[in-house]
Amino acid sequence: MSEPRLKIKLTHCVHETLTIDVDLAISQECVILFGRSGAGKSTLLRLIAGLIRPDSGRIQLDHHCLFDSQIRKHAPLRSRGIGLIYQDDLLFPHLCVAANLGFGLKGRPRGEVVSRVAEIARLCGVDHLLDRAPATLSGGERQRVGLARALAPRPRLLLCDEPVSALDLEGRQSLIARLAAVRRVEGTPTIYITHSPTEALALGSTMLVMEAGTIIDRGTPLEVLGRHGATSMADWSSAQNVFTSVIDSHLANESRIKIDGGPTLIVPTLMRAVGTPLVVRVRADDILLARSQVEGLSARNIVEGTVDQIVRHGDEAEVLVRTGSATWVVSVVPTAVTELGLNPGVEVFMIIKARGCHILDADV
Amino acid sequence: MSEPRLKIKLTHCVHETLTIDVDLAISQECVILFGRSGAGKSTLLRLIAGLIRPDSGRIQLDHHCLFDSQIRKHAPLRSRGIGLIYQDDLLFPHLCVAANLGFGLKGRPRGEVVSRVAEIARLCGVDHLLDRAPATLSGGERQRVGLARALAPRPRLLLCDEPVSALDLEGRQSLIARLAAVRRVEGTPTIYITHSPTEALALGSTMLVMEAGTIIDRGTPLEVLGRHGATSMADWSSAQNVFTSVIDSHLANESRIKIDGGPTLIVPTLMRAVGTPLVVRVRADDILLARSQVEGLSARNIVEGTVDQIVRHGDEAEVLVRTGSATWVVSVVPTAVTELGLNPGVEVFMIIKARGCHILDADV
Amino acid sequence: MLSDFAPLWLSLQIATFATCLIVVIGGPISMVLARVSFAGKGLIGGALILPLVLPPTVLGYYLLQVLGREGWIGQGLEHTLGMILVFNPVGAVIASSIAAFPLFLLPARSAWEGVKPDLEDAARLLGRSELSVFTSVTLPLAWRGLAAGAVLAFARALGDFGATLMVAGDIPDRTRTAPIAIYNAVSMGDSATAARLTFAMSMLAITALWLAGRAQPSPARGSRS
Amino acid sequence: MLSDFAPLWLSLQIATFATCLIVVIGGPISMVLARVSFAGKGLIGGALILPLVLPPTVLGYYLLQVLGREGWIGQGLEHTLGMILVFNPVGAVIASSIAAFPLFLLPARSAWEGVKPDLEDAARLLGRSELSVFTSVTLPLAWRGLAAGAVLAFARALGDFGATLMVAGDIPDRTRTAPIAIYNAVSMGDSATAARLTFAMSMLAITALWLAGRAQPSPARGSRS
Repeated sequence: MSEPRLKIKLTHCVHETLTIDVDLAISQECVILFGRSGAGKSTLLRLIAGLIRPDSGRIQLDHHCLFDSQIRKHAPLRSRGIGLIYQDDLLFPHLCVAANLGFGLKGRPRGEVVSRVAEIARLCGVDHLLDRAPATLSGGERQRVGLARALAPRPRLLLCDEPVSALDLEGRQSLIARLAAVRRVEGTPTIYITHSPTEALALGSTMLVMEAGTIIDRGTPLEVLGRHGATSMADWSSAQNVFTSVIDSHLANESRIKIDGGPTLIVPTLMRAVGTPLVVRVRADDILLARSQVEGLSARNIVEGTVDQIVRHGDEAEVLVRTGSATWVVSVVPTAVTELGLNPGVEVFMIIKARGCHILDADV
Repeated sequence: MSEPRLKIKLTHCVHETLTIDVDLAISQECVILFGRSGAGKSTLLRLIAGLIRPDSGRIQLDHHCLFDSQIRKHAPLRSRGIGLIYQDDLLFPHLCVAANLGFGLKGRPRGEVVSRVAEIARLCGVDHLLDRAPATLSGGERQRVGLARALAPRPRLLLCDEPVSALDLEGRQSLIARLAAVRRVEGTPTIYITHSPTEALALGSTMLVMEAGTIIDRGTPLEVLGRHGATSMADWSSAQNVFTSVIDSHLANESRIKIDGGPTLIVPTLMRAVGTPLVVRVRADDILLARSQVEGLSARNIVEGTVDQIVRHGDEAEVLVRTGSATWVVSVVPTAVTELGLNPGVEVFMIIKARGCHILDADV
Repeated sequence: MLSDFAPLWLSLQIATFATCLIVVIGGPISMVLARVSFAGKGLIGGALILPLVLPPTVLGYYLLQVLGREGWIGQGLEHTLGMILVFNPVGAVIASSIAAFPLFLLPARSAWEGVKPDLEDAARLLGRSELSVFTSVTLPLAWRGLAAGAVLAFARALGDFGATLMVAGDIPDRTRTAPIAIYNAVSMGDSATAARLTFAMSMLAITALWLAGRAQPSPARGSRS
Repeated sequence: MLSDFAPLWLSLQIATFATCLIVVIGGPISMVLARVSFAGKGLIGGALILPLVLPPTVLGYYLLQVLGREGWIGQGLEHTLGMILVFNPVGAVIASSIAAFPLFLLPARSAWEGVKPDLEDAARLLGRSELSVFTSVTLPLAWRGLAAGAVLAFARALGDFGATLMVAGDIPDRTRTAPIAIYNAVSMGDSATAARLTFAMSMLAITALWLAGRAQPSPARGSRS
C-alpha cells in the first residue's frame, strides 16, 4: 500500500445511540465502506466532505488539513477539493449538461474548460448529452453526468454514497463500469458506500465494515465478505480465484482457455476468437480436492498441483494449491484436511467443473 | 401446470414508442416479470389491477371477468380481489398498523377480523408492531405491513411491483422470506416485478421477460436467466435444490442432517439442537456426478441415486437425480453427459461438499 | 361601553355565516380543482382567487351591479320573493364571503392535492366503495388543511371593510361591522372605542392565524412520514 | 374623463414604490425565515402575515398610532426632519406596503425553501464561493417564486382601500387612489367613472394573477424533474 493520502481520526456524536468514532488512513485506491443502514456510513462521508462539522479530531487530505479541532480549523467546502456523488443526483436543473460539467472549472481559461469537459464527458460516457437539460435524462444518465461533474475539477478525493441504488441493473452496471474506467485513468482516491457485495467486489481494493459508528473490520472485499457475509446468501461469501488468461482453442461443445503461468481449463463455449484475453474466476468453494487421479467424474477439469499452505479459520479451511506460477485457493471443511492427509508439499488434484469457471471480460 | 387462474390478452398504447401487447395465462404460482426499465412491466401490472383501463382486450381472474373491451366491462377496483404492493409502501398514515391490516376486512364479523389480522400479522412478522403508527416503522417493517395488508382479505391475485428495491440487504431478505412463507401457506397466485436475478430465483416458479411492451420469453427462472442473464455475473444463474430436513446428529467438526424422504448430508457445524427442522439449499452447480464410488475426495457427501431425466438447453444440461422421494437437479456440461454415459435409469453418485450445503431457517 | 361591542358581535355573526357559505360551496369546488382536469380549469381557478388581489371596492362595485336593486339578480329576487340583498346583513355576508373565499380555496386545494391518489386506489383495491374511500382515507388526510383554510377565511371575513361597506353600507346594528365601526370611531376622534375594537379584532386575528398554523399540515404529513 | 384616470396613475405610482419597498425588505426577511432556525421564528413569521387576515382598518389604526403626528415615530420624524408621514402619498405607500407584504412573503419563502440545500452544497464542493453559489444556483432557482410574489404584492398594493384610507385619507391628487375614487364615485352616484375605474383595476388584477401564475414554479420545478 502506498503513502496514505487521506488520514482521518475523529469522533462525532450523531444522536444518543450513535457516535462516529474512526481512525483510518486511505491511499490511492477505492475503499468500500460497507455496513447496514444506520451504521453511520453516510454520516462519515458527510463529515469528511465537511457538510457536517465533527465534534473533534483531525482530517488530512494530501498535505491539506481539512479539519482540526485543536486549532479550530474547519476548511470551507470550496477549498477541500472533494468530489461527491449521491444516490440522488444533484445536477443543477437550470443548466445544461455541459454547463453542469464545467461548473467546477470556473476561473480556468476557456480552452482548458472546454477540453476538460470534453475529456471527462467521454470518460463517463455522456459526451452525446452535452446540450441536454438534466430533466430530459434517464436516471442512469443523470448519475453518470453527476459523476463526470464531480470528477471534472480533478478532485483530490471522490466520495460516493450509494450512487447506483436507485438505478436498474443496466444503469448500475454502466455506472460502475464507468467509475472503474475513470479510476484507472485518473487514479482519484475514492470512498464508496454500498451494501451490495457485487459492487464491493467490482470496485474495491480495500473494504471497511462499519457498525454502530466504528470500523469493525478491514481487508480485501473477499476476506471481509467471507467474514461478514449473510449466512443464508452464501453466493458471494466465498473466496475467488481470479486469473488472466487467453482463449486457447474451441472444441465441439466447449472452449479451452490457458491461464497465464498456469494450467489449461475447459469452460463452456466462448463466442470469441482464439487468442482473446479474458479474466476467469473460479470460486474457492467450487473446487474439490482429491489425492489421486479420479475417473468417471462429470467435472471437466482435473488439474494437478502442490499444496502450498493450509489456513484454518473456524469451521472451514483454505488450502492454497500451486500450479506453475499460479496459486489457487480451495475451501474445504477441516475434517477433509485430516482425512485426505493434506499437508504442505503434498500432491493433489483439483477437480473443477466447466460451469464453475466464470468468464469476465478482460477490460472490466 | 394447473388450470390457469389469470388469463390476460390485451393491448394498450402507453405512448408513441411503447405499446403493451400481451397474451398470457398464469396458474397458482409466483410469476416473475423481468425486464429493463421502460419495458412496460409496471404498466402491465397497473392494467391488471385496473388502475389504468386497457385500450382493448380481456382480463379474466378465476371466474370473474375483470375487463372485456367487447362488452365494455371494466370491473371497479373494489370488486377485483387483487392485492397490490409497491416500491413505495402505501400505508394509511392516519391509521395504526392493526387498522391498516384490518382495512380490507370491513364488513366482516369483528371476531373474524381480529383473528385474520392476528394470523396475517404473524405470517408477515409484524405481530409486534400492531399498535404502532406507520411513521414510526423502518422501511422494511413498512413493506412487511404493506404485504400483510394486501394479503389480509385473501386476494385472488397478489401483484408486487419491485417491493424491495428501496430496502437494504437485510430488509430485502426479510421481505422475500416472508413473501415466500406466506405463499406456501396461502398459495395466492402472484406476479412479481423485479430486475434482480436473486429475487427471481428465490421466489419464482415461472419467469416472463418483457421488452418493449411484449413478453419475449417464458420459462423457469433458471432457463430464462441462462438465456437473458448478464454473462459477467454468473453467480446467480444456477438452479437450487431446496429440501426440508431435520438435524440428525452432531459430530466433532460437523453436523449431520436428514433430508425428508432423502439421504443424510454432512454440513458445517450447526449450533442447534438435534431434531431442529431446517431448510437446506444446494446449488445445482455445486454437485458433481460420478459413475462409480470414488475415494479420497475432499467432498464430505457422496450420495447414491438414479438418473431420472436429462434436460439439455444450449450449452448446459440438467440432470435430475432421484434419491428416495427427493429429486435433485445437477447442472453439468453436455459433454459430461456423453462421456459419463448418463441416461435415465443409470446409477450415479452425487458428490457434494459440506460447504456447498446452505442452511436456511425452517421458519423463513 | 356595551354598545361598543355591538359591531363586534355583528361581525362575528356575519363572519360565521360567511364561513359556512364558503366551506359548503368551496369544499366541493376546491376538490374538483384539485382532482379533475378540464378545459378552462386554470381560468376558473384564477377567477376564484381574484378577490385576493382585486381592490375590495371593485369587488363591491361588481356585487352592487349584480345584487343591487337594479342588478340582474337583485331585481329578480326583489320582484319574485320581495327579498333585498344589499344594504342589509345578507349583503354583508355575501360581500365578506367572496372577499374571503380565496383564503379558504388555496389551502383547501393544497389539502386535497396532498392526498396521494395511490392511497385512495389502495383503499379501493382493498374493497372499499367510493364513499368509504372518501370518509376513511381522503377526508381524514385532508381535514387539517380544510380546517386551516376555514379559520383563515373566517378571520378574513371578520375583517372585511371595503366590500362590505360598498354592498351593505354603514347602518348601525344592521351592517356596521367592527372594521367599519373602527373607521368611524377614528374619523370622529373616538380613540377609546377605536382602541377597544382594534384590540379585540387583533386578538381574534392572531388567534385565527395561530389556529390555522396548528391545523396546517406540515409538508410531510398526510402523505408520508 | 382624463382626470378620472388621475387616481389610477397615482395608484400605480404608489403601488410601484410599495412593491420596491416590499421586495427590498421582504427579500432578505423571507430568505432568513426559509433558511435560518432561531427562537421565535414562528412568532415573527406569523406576525408578518398578520396583515393578510387583520381588518385593514385595524392595520390603519395601528399605523396612525405609530406614524401619526402624535405617534412615536411620526412625532420624532416631524420634530427632527420636518417630515410628515400621514395623510400624504408617503403614508399611502407605507399602508399599502404593509397590507400587501404577506402576499410577497409567502411565495418568496416557499421559493427559497424550494432550493435544496444539497444543491448549494454541491456548488460549494465544486469550488464556488458563497456569493457565487447565491448568484449561480440559489437565485436562478428561486427567482420565479420571488417574481410571482412581487407581482401579487403589486396587485394587492394597487387595490388597498381600508388601510390607505385610514392612514392617508382621501385627498384628491395626493392620496385619492383608484379604490378610494371608486368608492366615492359609487357614493355620489357617478356610475360612469366607477365603471371605467373598476374595469381598469380589474384588468390590472387579472393581468397580475396571470403573470404570477406563469412565474410561479410548478411543484416539481426548481428542485427536480
